[in-house]
Amino acid sequence: MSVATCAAAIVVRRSVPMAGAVELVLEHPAGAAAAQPGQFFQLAVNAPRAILRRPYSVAWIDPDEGQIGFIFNVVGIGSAWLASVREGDAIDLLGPLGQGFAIQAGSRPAVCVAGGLGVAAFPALVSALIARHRPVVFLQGARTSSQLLPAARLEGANLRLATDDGSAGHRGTVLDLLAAAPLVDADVFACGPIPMLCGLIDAARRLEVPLARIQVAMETPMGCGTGTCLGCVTPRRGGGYLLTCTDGPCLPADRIDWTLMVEAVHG
Amino acid sequence: MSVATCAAAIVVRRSVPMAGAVELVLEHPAGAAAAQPGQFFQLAVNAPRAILRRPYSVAWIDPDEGQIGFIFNVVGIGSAWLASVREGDAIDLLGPLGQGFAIQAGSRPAVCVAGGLGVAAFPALVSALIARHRPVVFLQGARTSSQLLPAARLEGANLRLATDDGSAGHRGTVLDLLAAAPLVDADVFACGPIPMLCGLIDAARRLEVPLARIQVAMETPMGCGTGTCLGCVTPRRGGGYLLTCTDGPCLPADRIDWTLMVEAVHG
Amino acid sequence: MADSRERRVDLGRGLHLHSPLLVASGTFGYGFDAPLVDRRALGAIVTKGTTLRPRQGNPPTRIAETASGMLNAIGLQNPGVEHVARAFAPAWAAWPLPVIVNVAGESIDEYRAIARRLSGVAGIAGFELNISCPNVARGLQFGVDPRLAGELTAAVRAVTPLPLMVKLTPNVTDIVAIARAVADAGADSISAINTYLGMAIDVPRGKAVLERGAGGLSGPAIKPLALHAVWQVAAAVPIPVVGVGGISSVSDALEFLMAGAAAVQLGTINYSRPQAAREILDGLTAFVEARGVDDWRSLTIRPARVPSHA
Amino acid sequence: MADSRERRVDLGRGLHLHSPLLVASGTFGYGFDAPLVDRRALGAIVTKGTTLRPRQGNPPTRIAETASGMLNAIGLQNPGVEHVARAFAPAWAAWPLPVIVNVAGESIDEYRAIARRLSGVAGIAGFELNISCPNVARGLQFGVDPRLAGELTAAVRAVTPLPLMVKLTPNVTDIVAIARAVADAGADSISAINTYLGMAIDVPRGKAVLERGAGGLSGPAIKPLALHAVWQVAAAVPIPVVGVGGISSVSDALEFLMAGAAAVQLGTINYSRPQAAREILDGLTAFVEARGVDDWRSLTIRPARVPSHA
Ligand SMILES: Cc1cc2nc3c(=O)[nH]c(=O)nc-3n(C[C@H](O)[C@H](O)[C@H](O)COP(=O)(O)OP(=O)(O)OC[C@H]3O[C@@H](n4cnc5c(N)ncnc54)[C@H](O)[C@@H]3O)c2cc1C
Ligand SMILES: Cc1cc2nc3c(=O)[nH]c(=O)nc-3n(C[C@H](O)[C@H](O)[C@H](O)COP(=O)(O)OP(=O)(O)OC[C@H]3O[C@@H](n4cnc5c(N)ncnc54)[C@H](O)[C@@H]3O)c2cc1C
Ligand SMILES: Cc1cc2nc3c(=O)[nH]c(=O)nc-3n(C[C@H](O)[C@H](O)[C@H](O)COP(=O)(O)O)c2cc1C
Ligand SMILES: Cc1cc2nc3c(=O)[nH]c(=O)nc-3n(C[C@H](O)[C@H](O)[C@H](O)COP(=O)(O)O)c2cc1C
Ligand code: FES
Ligand code: FES
Repeated sequence: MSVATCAAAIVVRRSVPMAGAVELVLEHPAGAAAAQPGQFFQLAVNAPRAILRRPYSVAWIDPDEGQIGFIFNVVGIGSAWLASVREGDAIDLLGPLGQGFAIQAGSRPAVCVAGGLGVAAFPALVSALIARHRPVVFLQGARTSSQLLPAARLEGANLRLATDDGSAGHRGTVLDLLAAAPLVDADVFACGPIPMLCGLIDAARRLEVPLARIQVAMETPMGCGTGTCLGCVTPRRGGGYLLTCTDGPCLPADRIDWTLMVEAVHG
Repeated sequence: MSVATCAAAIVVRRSVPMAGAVELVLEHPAGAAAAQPGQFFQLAVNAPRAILRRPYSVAWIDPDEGQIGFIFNVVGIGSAWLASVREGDAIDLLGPLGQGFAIQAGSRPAVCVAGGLGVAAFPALVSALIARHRPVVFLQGARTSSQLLPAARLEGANLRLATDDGSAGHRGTVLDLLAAAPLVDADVFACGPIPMLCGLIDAARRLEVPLARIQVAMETPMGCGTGTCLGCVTPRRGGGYLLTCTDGPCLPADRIDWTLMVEAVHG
Repeated sequence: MADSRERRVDLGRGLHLHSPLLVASGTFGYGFDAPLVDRRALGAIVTKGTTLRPRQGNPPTRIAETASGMLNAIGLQNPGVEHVARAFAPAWAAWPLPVIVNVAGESIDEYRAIARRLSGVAGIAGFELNISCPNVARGLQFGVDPRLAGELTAAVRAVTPLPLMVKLTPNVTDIVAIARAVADAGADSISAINTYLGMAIDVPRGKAVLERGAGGLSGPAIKPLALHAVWQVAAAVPIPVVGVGGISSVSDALEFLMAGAAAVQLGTINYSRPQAAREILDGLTAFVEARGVDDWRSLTIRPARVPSHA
Repeated sequence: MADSRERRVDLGRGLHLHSPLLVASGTFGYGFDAPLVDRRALGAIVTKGTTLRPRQGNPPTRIAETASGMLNAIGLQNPGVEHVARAFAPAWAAWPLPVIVNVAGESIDEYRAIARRLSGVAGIAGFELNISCPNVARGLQFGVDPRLAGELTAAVRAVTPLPLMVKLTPNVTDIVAIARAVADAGADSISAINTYLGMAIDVPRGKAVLERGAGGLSGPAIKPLALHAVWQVAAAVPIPVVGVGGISSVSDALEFLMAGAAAVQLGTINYSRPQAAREILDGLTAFVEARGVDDWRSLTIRPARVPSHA
């Protein structure tokens, strides 16, 4: 938090990393120096009628070049505005914010579970894990092959794919890949739609993987991103709520009340 | 009105005709075919928080090329957005709307009186007058010479200038130029700030120029531009109000209650 | 458009609309302007507020834009009921589209006289009572007091056989109490809501932007407030509720229908996007057909109590 | 900033601020977060609403964005007065910036107990009573009934010597009546306004976006409504009025000061533009210095009656 800054950053590159997604590369030395994998930035959007910033995970971090990247899809007015930004334009960023993924010491293998755009949170994490010589099994799921983040963006990871239409890897969801993954004695990192996270938790319970070893990157609507509005809560195991923006977004799965989580989303 | 259309038009050229102003050239065959000098279009602005269109006089009309031009300055969020538009972008236009300048038959000389950005309404009118072989004396006033619309844009007119700082033409206001102008047996066309229009009316009364021969292009905030919101009224001589958007914007000066006009602005 | 007979909107007393979209009072004049709005997308037109005698309205400035909204203080400029009856109604009689006259007055007698004058006149399909007007005798708005609102509604009900829609003001502590009062007094339907009292100051000039000082706020800014009002009212009265306030998209219109509205009115959006009515009707139609719903009412997600904000 | 002693804001009972900018309750926590907001630009901090016992707040979803606005139904999540007194107040005591505790309760006794507990505790500069809370006994909000609002104010006044600001809800027919009641009951100042009741529906899911159903609308969308409320209240009461509602620019703040506000609170804008407080104070200072005005109050363009909207 204390290293968070609020500043305008120039878009040095805009590209389409996979179907339906946009990647923005921003010139942001301070952010690149401070950001950790799993942290997020609050991006100001100049869209008509929008007043709140939009939270986005830092997809990757390049301290040497002083650049950071974001990967997102268009789901509404803010992301539509971000997708319309051109190279050379400036975006006002607030961050880095929140708790990133905690990488324990040791050599335990890591299993990453990414559904849909959840994959956007992982390139930075994979680089960090590989740098620590941790074996990484990466389970990525998408609707169809063209919507998968290219393997080159997850270099060093043992990539296993699932697509709803079977156009790449296993035909089915990323959850189907869990059975064959070395979950049991691994650190697990997950980001994706709530139903995917819930499926992961169920599987972990069946396989007796301690939830404390699973970290999930939560996505909830956010007002401030800094802990003042109390708008971003995730139900806490044992009662009360966690602030997704400051306690998270990356949270050990055992701190979350998954029953209430499901209600909040599907109730 | 009946020929008004609502359609997106491509910006084919963006330029700065004079200091502090922007000119947009739009590809708009239907508008170019239908528009008359003095009419206006309602331009949709995609500025954050803006919901109403912004009214702009058509500066010039080129039916052959199917293009129309607008000249404006930045005074708020809508014009700031319009000024940020780039060539190739599209703008949603509604128009042409309202009553343009009425050009009586005959060979009477025409005197045009333009203050500040009011000059934006004139290039189209001057072309139409010249085409009808009418002698045109054009009085243009601005703060300083760099803010004057270049003479080339008013070709064929006998141009007389006034600037507050004396950097071009007479040092003073455009009203000072009235004394030497052939007002008495001319058709007068005026557009500019209300105080300038009021000054013109006073002068006309002194010089006994019938107000019926003076047409003013009024600018009031507008909601719809088509006569439904009743938000754009100009006080009518003899009581009640005129709708600037449908009775005007170009109105014979004798139809306006200038006393109330002054109150509405300075009261 | 798909079979619209199945999806007719019933606003009571025989007022059936083939589309759930109306144009809101003051945003469509008397139906003769705004040629770019596709009338086939409309179920009915609601006219500008009409008074017993002609009114010139307020001096300028009458409107101001605010964040996602618009303030207005038009002052009920209108030609008066006599002109409406003679000059407009005959034309309306030839239209396929029902025209509902929005009625405004400063006393119960005025409202009653207007309703009497227009009842039975060909081309008048019904009335919308604008009860946001100050009652000169009682010195407060009809619409803020359940008893006054009920009296006014009953008085007009007594003099006309035509469908009677009563339009609520949202500037009250308890809009449900007003809604119940007008429903009990014989309204056939309720439209909610009229504008919210607001103001803007021209800082450089150091005075209110609007010559009248205050004005009514409309547009997308008020949509969440209007939706909440409709949600509450629709749960409380047995008559159809017509939702109005900031609707500018298909999704906005669906929110109101889901909240329990039988139909919606488009207002400020008509100024900036004349094509909105057509786009919204097509979107609504596609939505219900995708769901296989054969009636707009079945979109409602009521009943459900909304706990008040804490 | 230029000589701010001359331009101090006096909120009564010795509460003097060196800046006319406060941060609004619920948008600055308890002053420990939001490090990017320049505190030197602030005259005071108003804390999150604090209750007698800790509250966990409402289940998600708690917030939703609307056109130029934001809906929230946080449910007064807070650690309770005891924690505030023990864990926060000591830190506040060391700050140059006065901290005003926003107080919420469900009965007069609760409000009184909170005020008693914090009065005399070092670090507590005053109270802001949030009277938009439901009174469990009477089943309606304190803030919508002049008598209830007056009783509550008098009861708290009786147990504390600290400056007492009462925050009005705008969801009433006649905010002036409430304002007069709390002023007569001994409030030192009034803040206006709290959020407007609103709602949003998630169309694809067919349910309210907020788990609570309804929520409070804040942000630029409500500015014209808040400004009108302040304009009316400032004309009606002899005590200072603090304007709050949708302020996001220098010009917005100037509108409220011109409308008669003695100071203003920045709320939702703090979320998106932490630098706003500094920019706005610098802008206000430049404005008054250009005018050679030596006191914020002299910006007011009151007195002037606003005729009600017709
Ligand atoms: C910590 C964090 C990190 C995120 N990282 C990424 C990322 O790397 N890439 C990416 O594509 N998306 C990411 N998201 C989701 C992203 O913030 C939302 O998609 C975005 O805010 C939607 O804004 P919008 O204006 O386009 O949509 P809106 O018009 O605001 O809403 C459109 C839809 O998106 C939903 N939505 C709105 N805000 C959020 C939110 N904060 N989280 C989830 N759903 C939301 C709304 O409920 C609505 O259904 C992240 C969210 C969080 C909280
Ligand atoms: C028929 C007509 C033709 C016009 N033609 C031109 C033109 O050719 N070139 C040009 O530069 N301007 C023209 N104007 C003025 C132009 O419409 C306004 O400057 C513009 O709408 C301001 O929008 P904004 O969002 O930038 O300013 P806003 O943020 O909306 O307002 C900024 C300031 O401009 C004032 N303003 C707002 N709307 C109008 C308005 N419609 N007329 C006058 N002042 C307004 C406001 O009171 C405010 O003081 C014309 C206006 C009318 C009515
Ligand atoms: C310029 C203008 C004039 C209006 N005139 C009337 C009127 O005469 N009678 C009435 O009942 N409502 C009137 N209204 C209110 C609208 O009918 C509608 O209730 C309100 O604008 C909210 O809807 P909207 O946000 O879609 O515009 C007027 C609104 C506007 C913007
Ligand atoms: C997320 C959120 C939480 C709030 N919590 C409180 C509160 O606890 N007590 C209170 O009196 N007002 C609360 N408010 C209202 C604000 O203090 C303020 O009155 C309102 O937001 C209008 O100002 P704004 O438009 O500048 O935000 C809250 C507002 C928001 C957005
Ligand atoms: S987003 Fe405001 S507290 Fe988390
Ligand atoms: S701008 Fe709406 S009537 Fe003229």
